[in-house]
Parts: sequence; C-alpha cells; structure tokens
Amino acid sequence: MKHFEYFSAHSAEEAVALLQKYSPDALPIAGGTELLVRMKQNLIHPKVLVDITHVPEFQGIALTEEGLRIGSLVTHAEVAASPLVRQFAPAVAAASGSVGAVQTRNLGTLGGNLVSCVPSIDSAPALLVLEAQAVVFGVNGRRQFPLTELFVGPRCSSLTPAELLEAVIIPRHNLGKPTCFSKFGRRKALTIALVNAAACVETNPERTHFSQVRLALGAVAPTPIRAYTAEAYLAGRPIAQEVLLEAGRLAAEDAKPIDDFRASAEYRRHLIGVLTRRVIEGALAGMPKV
Amino acid sequence: MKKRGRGIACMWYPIGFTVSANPSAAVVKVNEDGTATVLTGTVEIGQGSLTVLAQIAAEELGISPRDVIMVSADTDGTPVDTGAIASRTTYVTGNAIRLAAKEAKKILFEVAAPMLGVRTDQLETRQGRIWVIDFPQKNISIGEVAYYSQVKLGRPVQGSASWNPPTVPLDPQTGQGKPFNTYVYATQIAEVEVDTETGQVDVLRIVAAHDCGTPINPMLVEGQIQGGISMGVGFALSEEMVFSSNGTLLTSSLSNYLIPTTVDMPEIEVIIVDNYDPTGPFGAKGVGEPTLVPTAAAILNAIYDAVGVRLYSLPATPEKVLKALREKEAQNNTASSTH
Amino acid sequence: MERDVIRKVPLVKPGEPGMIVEEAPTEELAGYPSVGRRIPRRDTIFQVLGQLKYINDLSFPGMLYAKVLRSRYAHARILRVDVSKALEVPGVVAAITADDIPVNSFGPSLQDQPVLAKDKVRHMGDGIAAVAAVSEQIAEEALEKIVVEYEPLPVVLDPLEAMREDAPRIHEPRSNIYWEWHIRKGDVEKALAEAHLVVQERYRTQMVEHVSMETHSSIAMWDAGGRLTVWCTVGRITLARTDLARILQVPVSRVRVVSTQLGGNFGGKNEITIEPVLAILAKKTGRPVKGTYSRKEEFIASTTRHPFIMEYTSGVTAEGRIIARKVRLIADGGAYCSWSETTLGKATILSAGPYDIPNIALDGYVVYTNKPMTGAMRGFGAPQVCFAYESHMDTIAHRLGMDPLQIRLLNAYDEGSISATGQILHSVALKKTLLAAAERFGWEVKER
Amino acid sequence: MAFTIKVKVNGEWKTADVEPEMTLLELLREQWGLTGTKLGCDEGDCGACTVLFDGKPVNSCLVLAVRADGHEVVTVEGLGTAERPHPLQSAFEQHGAVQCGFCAPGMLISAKALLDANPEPTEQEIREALAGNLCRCTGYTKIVEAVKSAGRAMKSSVK
Repeated sequence: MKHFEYFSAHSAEEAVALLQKYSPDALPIAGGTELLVRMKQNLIHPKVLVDITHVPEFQGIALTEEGLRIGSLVTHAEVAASPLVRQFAPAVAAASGSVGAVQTRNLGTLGGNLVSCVPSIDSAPALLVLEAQAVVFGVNGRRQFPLTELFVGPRCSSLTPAELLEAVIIPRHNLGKPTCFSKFGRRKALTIALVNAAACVETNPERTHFSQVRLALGAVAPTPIRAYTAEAYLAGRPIAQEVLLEAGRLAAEDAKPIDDFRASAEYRRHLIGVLTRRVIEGALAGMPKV
Repeated sequence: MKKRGRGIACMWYPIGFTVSANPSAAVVKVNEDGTATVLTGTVEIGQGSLTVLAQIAAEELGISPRDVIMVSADTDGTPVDTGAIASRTTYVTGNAIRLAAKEAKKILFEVAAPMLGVRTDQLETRQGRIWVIDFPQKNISIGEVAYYSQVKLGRPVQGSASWNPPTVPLDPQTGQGKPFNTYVYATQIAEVEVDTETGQVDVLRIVAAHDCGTPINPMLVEGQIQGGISMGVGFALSEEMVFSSNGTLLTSSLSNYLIPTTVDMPEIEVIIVDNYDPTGPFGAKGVGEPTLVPTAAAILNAIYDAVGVRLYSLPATPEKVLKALREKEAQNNTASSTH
Repeated sequence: MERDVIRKVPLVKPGEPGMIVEEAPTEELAGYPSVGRRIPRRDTIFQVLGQLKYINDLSFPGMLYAKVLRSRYAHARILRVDVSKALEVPGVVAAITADDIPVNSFGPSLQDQPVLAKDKVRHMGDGIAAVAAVSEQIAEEALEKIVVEYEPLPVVLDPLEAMREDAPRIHEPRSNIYWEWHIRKGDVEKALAEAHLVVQERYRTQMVEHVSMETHSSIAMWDAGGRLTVWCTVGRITLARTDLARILQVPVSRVRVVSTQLGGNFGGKNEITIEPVLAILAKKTGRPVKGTYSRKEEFIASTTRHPFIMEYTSGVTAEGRIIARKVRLIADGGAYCSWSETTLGKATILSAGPYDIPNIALDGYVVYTNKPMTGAMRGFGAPQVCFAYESHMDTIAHRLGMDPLQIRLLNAYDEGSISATGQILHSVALKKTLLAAAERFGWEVKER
Repeated sequence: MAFTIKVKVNGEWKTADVEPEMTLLELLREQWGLTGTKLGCDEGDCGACTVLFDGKPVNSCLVLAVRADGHEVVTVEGLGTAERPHPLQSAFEQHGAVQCGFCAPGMLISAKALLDANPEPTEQEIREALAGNLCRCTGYTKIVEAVKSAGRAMKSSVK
C-alpha cells in the first residue's frame, strides 16, 4: 500500500471537518474491507484517510420514534445478530449475514457497504424494500433522504466528499412487515452475488391477494434498484404461480444486467425471475398463519 | 425443482515419471542410542511424506517411527531426489530409504551375530531390539549394537542406496513401451442435487475407493483423498481462469477464482481397498495425484443422471447447466411437435 | 507373492464401516509395526503452535525485497526498457533487466522460457525488469518508474486458432505446435467399421490454478567464497540447483538450494520462478534478497493446468465391449513449455481409460498460446482425460441401455491386462475399487 | 508521520511505531516476529491471516496497525504452548487436520472464536464459522472432525 496520512476522528463534526480540509484527497475509512483492498490493488490512492470508527453518533442500533435506526458503523455481524433487526427487519439481518465470511462481517460496516455503491452489495435490497431513509452528516449539518437516492451509479454515491452516512432508518410503519432476502452466488460462502433480491409483501386479510409488494434487486443494474413495474403489477393481483412468474418477468425488465465473466446478462435476467418469485414466496411463508 | 442423481467414474494413474529417469537416493544412519537418522532430498509439501518415509525406515529397522530423525531438502546435505512430484515419494523415495535401511541393518546383524552367538540369518529386528528368531530370550538392543559397532569396532552403522523405477521408452511411431513401473486405480461415486430453476449443482456425497497398494499411514492417505476431492469439486463446478480478448486474466484473485469453502464440500467417505504391490516399499504405491482425477467426471455423470443433460465442458457452472437444460427442453418440444 | 508386513491395523474391506475413528483417531506413536499406523504428521505440532517457519517467515540482517515488473501486453515486442528512474527512488538498491542475466533461458524440457523477457513478451505474466529495495513497498513503487516501450502483436488465446498455419507465431519461427505424442495398438479403423455402435464426442476443460495457500517465496544470498544459497519454496531442489547454475553460469557445486516445509505445492512449485532474479540482485547488491509472489502473480506468473480439447471416438459391441477407441488431444500449452511435454505424454498414455481395448489410436498435441504457462499440476493431464473418457463411458452405456457400473466392470483392466502402450499390468485393483465404492454408496444396477 | 501504538498481544502489552499504511498483519509478522499468522492473499479472501481482534476473528491484512492501538489481539502463538497446547491444537494434530499447515493458524483462530461462543456447535455451524478460511489440502473433513472433538474435550474439562 502506498503511503497516506491518517487521522482518527472522535466526533462527526471533526470527521467532516477533516474530510473537507483535505478534500479531494481524503477518504473516510471504517471497516476498511473494501477500501483497503482497492488501495492494495492500486486502484485508488487517497493521500489522507479519516478513520471514523470512533465517531459516537454513527454507532448503535436503536428503536426511535421514527423507526429502527442502524448506525452506519454497525458491523454486518452486529446487524445479523441484533435481536431488534431480527425481529423488525429479518431480511436486513439475513442480508448482512450473507456478506463475505465471519471475518469480513466482523470488520465490514453496514454504512461502508452502502456508500461503496457497488451494484452487488448485499445490504441494499432488503433496506430498499423497507423504504429505509439515509441520514447524512455534513459540514452543514444533517440531511435525510430515501436510501434509493444514495445510489447514483457503480461506485458512485450522492454524498459530497465531506459528507458521511450517519445511519439508516427503517420507518416505523414498515417494521415487522413480512420480508425475505435471497442471494445467488457461484459459491456458498465468500461470494459476490450474481443477483440478490428482497421483497416486502402485504396482502389482504384473507391472504388471497397481494395488496402491496415492494421488490428490490442487486447486481443487475448500475445501482441496487426497486423493481417498480413488477411491484405495480402485483398490487391487487391474486396470489398465484402465474402471477409470480409474470412478476419475475417484469422485474427482469426493470433491470439492466450486464454480461461479464461471472455470468451473462441473459442468465442474470433469468435469475431475477427465479429470485423474485422465491423472495415473494419466502415473505409469504414468514407471515403468521391466517 | 431439485433433482438428485448419482455418477460413477474410475481411473488409473501411474506412479513416477513418464519414461525418464527419476531416481531417489537415501542415507540411513543408526545412532548409538538406537535411533536412526534418514537423509533424503525430497521436500515435504504438506502431504506427510517425511512421516511416511520415517515409518518405512522404522519398519525396516524394527524401531519406532518416533525414533527416526528426518533430515531433508538441502542440496548440500541430503542425497539426490527427483522431488515431490508424480506421486512418487512413497514409492520411489520409500524404496530408496528401505534399501538404505537394509544396508544399515546388514551391518547391525553382522555385528550382533557374534555377540549373540548365532548366524546373521537367524536374526530379526523388532521393538528396537535384535532377536534370535524363535529364541526370544536371546536379544540385544539396537543401540547397544550400534554403539559397539561404531565405538569398539570402528564401523558406523550406516547404509546408503538409490532407486529408480525401471521403464522402457516408448517407440516414437507406435508409442509401445513401458512408460511407468506401476499404476494405482480408483473409483469415486458422487451424489448431486441439481436445481432445475437455476442450474445450481450441490454435491451431497462422494464415496471414494482408492488403491494405493499398502497404505503406510491410512490417516494420511484419507487426508490426501479428501483434499484431492475438494480440488476435484472446484475443477468440476467453479474454478476457471477467464481471460479477456487481449489476454488479461479476469479472475486473478481469490474473490473471483472460486475454490471450494467448507460449506461447498460434501460428506466424503473414503475406502482404501486392500492391495499390495511387490515392487513398492512394504507393498505401497502412492496416492497424491489420483485423488482428484475421477471427481469431476463422477459429478458430471451425476448431473446427467439427475437431469439428463451432458455437459461437454468444465466447469459445470449453474449458467451452463441451465443452458443445457433449456436446450434439452427445446429439443423435446420440437420432437414432440413433429411426431 | 508373500507379503512381508504383519498388519496389525485391519484394512477396510469393501462394505465395512469407514476408517474414521471418532475419539482416538491416531495411535500410540511408539507402536509396532510402524507400517499401517495412523500416525500424525511429524511437523503438525509446530504448525498448530505457529512455530513452523515457512520461507516467507525467514529473514536475514540487511535483507532486501525484490519485485518484478510484469508485461502490460499478452503479446508484444519490447522496444526499450529503462530502469534509470526506478534507481533514483530512495531505498532502491538495484534494478535489473534481461541484459543482466548470463543465460536467459530455462525450462524442464525445452529451454524456451526467459528469466526476464528481452525482445518479446508472450503473456502478461512475463517479467521484464526487477528491482531490489529496502522494503516491499518501495520496490513496488519503483516498478512504476520503469519505462517500457512495446509494439503490440496479435494475441492468440485459443489453441485451435494457434494451430492454424497462418496464426501469429509465439516462438517465431517455430510452429505453435511444440510437442506431439502418438500411440497405436491394433487396427482401430477396421474395428470401428465392424462395431455395433460408434460414439463420437468432444470435451473441453478450462485453465485452473493450484492455489497453494502459500505463494512462491525465496531468499537468495551469496557468501564471501562465491557460493550461492537459495532458500525457496521449490519442491524439486535438485532440478532447481541445475537450472540456477546454468542460468548463472556457475558450477552446480557453487549453488546450494534449501527448502523448508512448503505451504502447498500441487505441482505448482516444481520449477524455479523468481530465484534467478533474486540471485542476480543478491550478487549485485551483496545483500540477501527475498522475493514473495503476490496472489495475482500466483495466477499469472506461475504454472497452471492445461486446458484440453479432447475428441473421442469409440466402437462397441452390442454387449458393451469396447473394441476400438480413437482419441485426439489438443492441450493449450500457454506461453512456455514448462512440463507440457510430459503432461501431454501422461495424458495421452492414460487417455483411453483403464479399459481393455484391443484397438487404439491416441494422438496428443500441445500448442503455444499467449496465456500463462501451463505445467505440472496434481493429476498431470489425467483429470482432463478422465473427465472425457468417463463421461464418454456413460454416454456409451446410455446409448446401449446399460448400467454405468456394469459397462465399466465389463471392460475394466484386470491383473495381467495389456495397456495401450503394450505394458502388462500388475497389482491391478480397479474392479475392487469399483465394487467397493458401489457397495458403500448403495449403487443399485438399473437396466434402462 | 509514524504513530506510537500500544497493543495487547497474546496477553502482553506491546508498543510499536507504525506508519499509517502498515497493516496489523505486517506489524505482527515483520515488527514483532509473530510469523505464525500467515499472508495468503493480502486481500481478505483466504483467512490465513485471521487473528482475534477484541475477541472476534478478523483478517489482519485488512486492519490498519494504527487501528489496533489500545485493543487486544490474539494470534496462534497465544493459543497454547508445546507443554500446554490448546485443545484445538491437540485435536488438529491427532485428527490429521493439518497438511501443508499454511491455513492452520487462521483456521485455529476462527475455530477458537466459534468454540468460545458455542462449545457444542453442529457440523453446519462449524462449517459456516470456518467458511472464511480457505484450505487447499484437506477438503476440510478432518478439520471439521477436529473442531467437533476439541469442543467435546473443552466441555468435559470444564465440568
């Protein structure tokens, strides 16, 4: 690794001040599982790293009036093991549990994963279907916006160089809703998703029709996406195999997968169909019996 | 839908180099305390060769393998060895060490015979002692004999030997000849589950029956077989170096060149079949390489058994399996519509 | 032949429960006899305590670290190499190019591989220059200062394309086909004409890497008397010594090669790689020099497994006896020969499978491509041909409506069988393994 | 600018002057001579460099040394000694779970973290806990057996 200057920030203000001072040569570092690999591979050479690990504002998982707040510095291991997350957003816990391996999950943070804006990040789809909000801290204070707006393109977020993701908030009205996350990789562990998907499913009380379904996909477009066409189609439709098949087809149309050495776009589109159906079925299966 | 299938594959594999000379030499010294030091030019690469070679020396000398000191892999200090390649160490280096130990034992017997008042052909070694056959009350420790031989007679107890497997070069036109001195055989059977929606293949179980002649150390043989199978599973399903059109390797890290992890590996049941090769040390041949040879074929045959598609190229990625399934469906549909 | 070992450890016979013992897996070390015992590997205790020293765990006072600049192109002429800027980097002690190497070629069969490329690069793993510096970090940074001018050449990656007459020649003026093996037994064409069924198939395998967990690592040091010692991860020290002496133009007796326990080999550490570079840098600087491959270098700058294209044609009787087999193998040999000659030889000899077939014609070819060199890897050509001949056997069985186990038992080698090369086989336990595996698995014969 | 840091390594506080770009792995191996921890890929993909960081297994190649200031690190050298090996170390030896041994230090650390939290893991739990530690020699069978057996040994010694 090439030489860089290192600062450890102990408050959010200090962190963003340092980032601003050394902009554009400074990057924040938290878990480092993504950043340090890219530095070692000679892909990026920040002159300054601002370590935000000890920023208190970005820690912890808490139930607030707004909803379930997960600090950006919470590790994947902590998300996956958190009783609160497991109770109120099980798909989010499952997604964090699917990242890398034990070692990666102990270092890597939820926030770091999200702001990397790699299309295949595992933590995004489950948060997207729960309509999570991003809380961002900058020199001008906090701003909050839907998490979808964080993702601009591959490895490109909507944050300015002196802004940091503080937390994500899963709104109160979505807590405990039936969700499911599924990841398809070429290996059972330590794997990058070819496609990942999440669903949040609401039905009529009789459990015969979908009332509202939210679907999100990863690794199949420049950013993690919501499959809006498929969602619109599902609203009000009967819960039936042919409906799920059509939803899968529409979700594939919502995506823009690419050909690469891991898989063809065509295969990824096919997987979207399969995973879409599986996450909807998974969410339905997790519902209490009628 | 998930479908299960079983596949069998067998193989043969030679021990030692293809035609060319591949000698091993060894020195075995019996120390004054009854232990032995073995000098070998082979390199321990993790397979446990030094342990196995110590067992061979110990068996020939009649001492405990714990009492064998192995000195290896230094061109200044150890005799020539062609190296840990071609599954040859147990067989070729093992033969050399056994022969060297025999030389040392010959000195021990020549020295011990008058001490015990018998002929050399009446002696045997066991448990660190030299015994008069059929007269267990007459015996002497190897250390005592080695000490006496070295210190009193001025004759250190040491043997050296080399061995090279005999081969006959192949005729350049017909390829007729004897390229290797011996071969091992194996059969592996795989059980797989294929997800017909995604093409994903799960290997559930592998039964591996291997011939390695006499297993000098069955635990290490099992380890070789289990490890070889994991390499075979990777070869069958996930490992592939992929290049871009300008020759850039796209899979140059362990995050995209996928070797099996703990959760990718099936249950493995190992059977070491009873066999004996008179040309090997104590009947042993070898086991290193053959362990992965039939694995991919067994898995691909199991995929065929499960879903009826034959894959003609490795690795059997989910995408390839699914594509083959789709092509088969399309064929079936055409067939049914034309009939 | 009478056996000369008293077996106290019972061997597992087909159908008996496994040898894995739950609570007492190993036996008393002092036991007799020694052969047949489940004794732990002798160095394991040091490994699990973290005390066993692998090469990269060793260091010497004043030791420098070397890094090699790899090619940007898979096929190109080198017009100019300039290391002067690298030498200006503080902490860099020496830099070398092909011009510093006494004999710039090596290889176990063909000496077609340069230590550092001079006029031409043939794959992206080719080294062009190397530096020695006081730290790995500085050595790496210095590589970026080396100037190389290239003239890119057309890249050939597919072995079939490489075989064509008009393909760019990788080792001009020689043909890209650099070795052949041929085996003939009986009259294969006649037997195919007489066969009840002829099955023809083509199989392909991919390029794979050994992935030893330990990457290649070596340290070179000269003593005051002009003798070189190399501590290295090479699994064949005798060959390494010969190769190094030839490259450095010193008598073999002036080279000492020492290995420790290797962190995996699988055939990937059977020849020298970075050692000559280290030796020359050590000579130049008068200091010990260490070089350790990155994981990426393991993939591009060491050997890999040959991809094979395998054409199989078999003639069988209605009863399932194979009476003829014709095999054509094309191995992708990568940029340099390495162990291709022998790998192809072993593959060709084994390619008909362990079956008693009276009429056989086997042909093997290996060709250069602009990919990492292919060489020795566990199985040495056998996993490729086994994939083909065993898939092919199942196709034949399927076409005849036979069970896969039965067709194998019907054709399998037995004691005294004669191989494709005319060798009378002994100690043949093939059927034993077939029956043992089938019984343990619970294989029920299905007639289709 | 170099930083002076203090790290509790295998129970003992040590200090070091480190450059910001130095990883914990480099600190352990090159400054402190704790070469038991291995460098396998340097990118967090293989687990050979696994150490316990405040009790949790992490890849030390992805931890900056400065980050370890004030924290506790356990390496394979801190597991046991020749006289008193950790039950996992004994089990790995007795079960033949080690071949080339390059993955063993990291594997042992991951296994220790598992058994500390869950002394009676199921086979699946063992496999998942070790999924970040690649091994090319053993096929993992004997490693899983060894961890199971060590768990039992640790449990019976507690009683």
